Amino acid sequence: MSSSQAMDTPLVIAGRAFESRLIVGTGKYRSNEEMVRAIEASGAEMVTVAVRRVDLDRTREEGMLYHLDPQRYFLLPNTAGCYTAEEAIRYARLGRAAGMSYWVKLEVIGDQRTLLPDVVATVEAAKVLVAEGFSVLAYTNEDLITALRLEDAGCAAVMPLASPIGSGLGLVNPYFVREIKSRLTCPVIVDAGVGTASDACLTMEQGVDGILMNTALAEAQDPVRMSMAMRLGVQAGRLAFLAGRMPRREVAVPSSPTAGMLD
Amino acid sequence: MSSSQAMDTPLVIAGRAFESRLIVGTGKYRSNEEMVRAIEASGAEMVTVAVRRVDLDRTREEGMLYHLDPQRYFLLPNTAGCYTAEEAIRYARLGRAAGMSYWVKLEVIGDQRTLLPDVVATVEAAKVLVAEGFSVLAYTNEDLITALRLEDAGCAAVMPLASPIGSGLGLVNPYFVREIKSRLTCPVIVDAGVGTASDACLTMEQGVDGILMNTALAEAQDPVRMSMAMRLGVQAGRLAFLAGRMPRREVAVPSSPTAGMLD
Amino acid sequence: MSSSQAMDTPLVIAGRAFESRLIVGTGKYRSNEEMVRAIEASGAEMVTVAVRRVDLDRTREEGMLYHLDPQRYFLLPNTAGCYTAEEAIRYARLGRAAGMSYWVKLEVIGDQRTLLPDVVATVEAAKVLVAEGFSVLAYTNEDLITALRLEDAGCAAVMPLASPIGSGLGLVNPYFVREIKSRLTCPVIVDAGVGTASDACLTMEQGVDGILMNTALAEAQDPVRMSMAMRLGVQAGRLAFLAGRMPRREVAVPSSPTAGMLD
Amino acid sequence: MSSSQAMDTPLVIAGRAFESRLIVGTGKYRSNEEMVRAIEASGAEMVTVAVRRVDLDRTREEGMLYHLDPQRYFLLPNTAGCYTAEEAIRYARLGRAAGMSYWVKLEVIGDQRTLLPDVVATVEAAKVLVAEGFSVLAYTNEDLITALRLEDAGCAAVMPLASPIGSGLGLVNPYFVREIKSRLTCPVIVDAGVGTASDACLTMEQGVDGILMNTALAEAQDPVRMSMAMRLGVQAGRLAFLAGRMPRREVAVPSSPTAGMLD
Amino acid sequence: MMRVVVNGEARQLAPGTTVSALLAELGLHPRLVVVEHNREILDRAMFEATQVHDGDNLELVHFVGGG
Amino acid sequence: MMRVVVNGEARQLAPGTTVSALLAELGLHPRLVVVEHNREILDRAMFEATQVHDGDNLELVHFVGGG
Amino acid sequence: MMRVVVNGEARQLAPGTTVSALLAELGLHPRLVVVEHNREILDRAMFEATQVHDGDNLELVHFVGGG
Amino acid sequence: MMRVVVNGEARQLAPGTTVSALLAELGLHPRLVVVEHNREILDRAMFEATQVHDGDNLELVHFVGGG
Repeated sequence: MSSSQAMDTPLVIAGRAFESRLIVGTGKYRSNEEMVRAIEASGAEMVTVAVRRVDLDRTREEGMLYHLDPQRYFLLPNTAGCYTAEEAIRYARLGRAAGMSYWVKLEVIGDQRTLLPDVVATVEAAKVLVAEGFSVLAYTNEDLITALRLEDAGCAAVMPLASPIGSGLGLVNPYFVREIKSRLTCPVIVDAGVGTASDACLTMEQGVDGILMNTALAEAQDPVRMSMAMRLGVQAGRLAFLAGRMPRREVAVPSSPTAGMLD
Repeated sequence: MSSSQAMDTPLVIAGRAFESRLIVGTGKYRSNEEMVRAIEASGAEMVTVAVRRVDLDRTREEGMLYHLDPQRYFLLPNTAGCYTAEEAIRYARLGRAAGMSYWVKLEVIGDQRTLLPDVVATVEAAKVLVAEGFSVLAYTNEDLITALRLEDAGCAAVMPLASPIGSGLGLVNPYFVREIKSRLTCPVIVDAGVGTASDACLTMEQGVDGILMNTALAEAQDPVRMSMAMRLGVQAGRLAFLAGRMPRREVAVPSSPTAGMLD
Repeated sequence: MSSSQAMDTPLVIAGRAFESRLIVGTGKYRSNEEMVRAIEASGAEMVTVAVRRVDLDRTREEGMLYHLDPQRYFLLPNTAGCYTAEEAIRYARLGRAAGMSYWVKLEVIGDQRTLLPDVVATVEAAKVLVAEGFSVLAYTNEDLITALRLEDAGCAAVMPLASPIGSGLGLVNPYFVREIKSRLTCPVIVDAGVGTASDACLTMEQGVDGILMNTALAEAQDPVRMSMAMRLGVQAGRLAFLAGRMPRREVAVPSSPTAGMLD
Repeated sequence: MSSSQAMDTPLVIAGRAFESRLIVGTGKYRSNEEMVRAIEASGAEMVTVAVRRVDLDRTREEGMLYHLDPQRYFLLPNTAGCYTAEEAIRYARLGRAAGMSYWVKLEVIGDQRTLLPDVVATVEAAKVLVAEGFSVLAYTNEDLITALRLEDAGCAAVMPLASPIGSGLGLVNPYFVREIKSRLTCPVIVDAGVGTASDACLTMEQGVDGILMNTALAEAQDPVRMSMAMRLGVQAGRLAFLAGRMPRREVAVPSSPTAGMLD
Repeated sequence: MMRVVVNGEARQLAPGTTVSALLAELGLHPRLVVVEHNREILDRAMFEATQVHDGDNLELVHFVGGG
Repeated sequence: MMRVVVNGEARQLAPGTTVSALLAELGLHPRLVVVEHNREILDRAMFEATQVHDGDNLELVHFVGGG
Repeated sequence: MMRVVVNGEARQLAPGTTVSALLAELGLHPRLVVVEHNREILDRAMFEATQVHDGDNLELVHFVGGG
Repeated sequence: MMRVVVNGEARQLAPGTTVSALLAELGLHPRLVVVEHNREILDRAMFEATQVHDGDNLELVHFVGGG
């Protein structure tokens, strides 16, 4: 992919540079082997993990560190499943202890059915964690005002959703995502809702800095192929954004010369 | 791109195999140099050319064969600008004489403003050219009935439009294109209307065999970058189609385990 | 509805004026009683009927003329189910004999799965029927070239589809329908594919002269309510087209004065 | 319209019943005469007004009460232009004094370019105003969590946007608006962003209780016609929602019997 | 008896049966039926006068619900 | 003379001027105006009785077109 | 014996058991587990030295697959 | 001199001019041009041997950029 990456700059978050603009999750795969191959195919350098109790009745194999080499992949602990700022802060600290890094994907959920974020609690938790020295990548909705507050709170990246977590509905509101990108200076990563490669491509064409996804890969019929598709789709959308698309027009324009026709 | 192509099979048209599913035109570039670099970046193996009078007053540099090496690129002459079957047949024969190949991109235009095909004349011309031994790749609209007739006429590929030539409106009618693909056995190449990489990706996700484009590359602000974007977008869409996307759902589903939370 | 109709002109087809721009079919209702009430609610003045063999084993109640008063509704016989020009011409003549009118909704189907029209056979049949003095309302696809030929053939109205018959997918290709309307002088009626009131409204906003529908009413859970909805939706779309909509813009504009705020 | 209204129930907000589900603003009309005729045509019973300083240099004609009869129209003062909870509360009180009603359309803007709401300040102001006995109709974004909090705060109606104020982009996120409606028990009125009749129709088809608009009427080329179009579009969408639409399907289904064809 | 085909089904008719008689026998009101007699549409005014002959093909059609 | 601020503009008023008098002087009908007197909304019934004092801040507002 | 709660389940431990001993007993590698001891995250360096007391609450967590 | 039409323009040619000579005169490389001689495509091998006659119509075409 060198040639295509040569046409782009790295994604820099909190001073750390990534060649890949695709961040992937590690949940819901049919097997750990499939997960590992899919993540390899995705080209992702940063992968998210959850913090949970050790299952004292099951074999050790469930732990992520048995499957993903932290030397190769930058592990980003999340606070998925937390419904209050306090809870999210607690999980962020545990993630830091487990991963030895100060990075966290902050999620504070406000509703169980939609898994939409509680933006008030998210801003509150972000302030505390930033004060503790965390690099906070904050999952949020498409609200510009909240996005601006998360940036003011010192988040390393703001991550609006494309559509609800695990829905696969794609980028429902390109206007708001574009607006957020145009108004923030920190990286904007679209998190959640992407369902297939064209969703990823279209999302990157809005000018955002990257995409975080999980279900679209894990639930594809062939996760490895889909991971490669997403890797290419993200690059394609990024380059198309940088290239600057042709104008849309409702009148046709010939591609071949109209002059020089025979009698 | 080897790894991604390893996940796909070649595109075979009239017994000839192509690694790339992207076919590009050579019109409307700002300069021949830019055209050559863009085509290289696109990874295309087949490029379309038009047949026109030599301009007796201008330098020889205008001829395509000065710029594109027929050893490297398979040149596909088109009949762009023809409004009758007879005219298209005449251009097809001239193209064959110029290119020493029996392949032709058949276009019979029915209306100057929209450049939509005259499907009746297209079928008529296709029959004559097939009888003369041509491998006919026929530009047509999204009409299934016409597509079936073009296949019956012996066309090597049927090429429905995504939207009007040079419009950049993208894939307006995915249903009909998908239906055409599901009903024909010959390759289905979407020709015309793609405007940006996500259009190409979405189009390939419908299961079609390839895409032919020109304006989206030539009129991009940076044609070379856009060509790479389209190359990746076509591969991404193809692999996503082969991978089988996750289901769409309006209810969210967590990516992290709901079990194992702390008290 | 007088006030809203006062804002519009009648729909004139073949010299006959209709207050309502909604034409409805009579097929697939759960009962004839429901059909009659739905048609009343729709406000339609013209209704389509099919020509079929009398079922010699069943009661006479199946005949439409037992249910719809030809004095109140203008009956438009169709040639649904015909796959050749000859067959369609035969049904058109039978319809004329049954209905004592020279009007026919011409349909020549080209494919059983999609019920898409055979546009070549449709044009051929239209010429014959026009020569016999029929007022031909021709069902066709979204192809402009075909639409122009149907007008040249002397059709009283050209009726492009919104999407396949009975699909309820709505107006898939607004560009082509708008283009057809802008290029033809005879009335353009969108026939088939409308699924709900917003589809009808959006379709009329393209500037077409009317809509013909059946399944969206007969298959609604409450056909009578849906018929009223469609009647209003068609009027709404028509008036919105005549009124001229506001421009779309991606920047917000306040509705209340920015001046006169308190200190 | 009686027949169509007979098919629906009234919209009840804070115990007050309205026949019309369309609420309109009074801003940005080319003339007060045009405004009055447009509002009449819209059938609206509730109209919004802004609270501003009397212009001591201009004639009294600018005051709304000179143009709209409070006996005929229920005037809903808004807090447009307010950027803090305090400011909005102050305007709400002034509006109550001016209008002698305890109803207010609460808006607390968070950003000047997008006019998106500050949902935190909106919830805060809503609590204060509800405690003072106001019936609060709160403008908000498409966030379910915020909508639930506004209902908990005691709002009489929650009013998510379709798209930014004055944008005319229509209903960008039907999923979230549908979700809000399904989760709240108080009336849900979509406020802002509707551009044309089909937008209004589509919005009502999501099941919401009503729509509030201003720019789409005032900025239409013919506001009176557009007001009638919106009135009909809102009714059409409402009835279509109540009627229950046919299923969408990608395979065609004939509207005429396949049996009884001639030999 | 004559053998004719009515709406695709073979039927026996008494010699000399007219179209009117056939319709009456079938319980069909002439106003509501169109008769195609050996591929020719038969004018209603001719129902009385027209005799059905052995081997004739008759199609009796009318309007049914359709879109 | 007193110096007051009305709708953001400095004005001179004769000592003892009431709110009613001020509205009359401005040609404003009391029914159609809301008066905020030093940040307090003034009941219409009090317009007559309320005197404006030096340094007072008055906001005179009404309904205008808005969405 | 002491009664403690580990990952929400009551357990009996011998008096004087250290965190290291507990992990060993549970077959858990110290590098791969984070220990929250009575709501305080315990530094790995302290596993040896830290004794579990009667009534203590311990949470043993690690990374699992998540998005 | 002969009057011929080349690519739509009238030209004068010396009697006996061959197609090869014409191409040379126009500075066109035979490999890169297709010649349609009175509506018949002329094989390259025949350029030498083919004479242009008075009133002939010649089209000299090649590939240009197109989509």
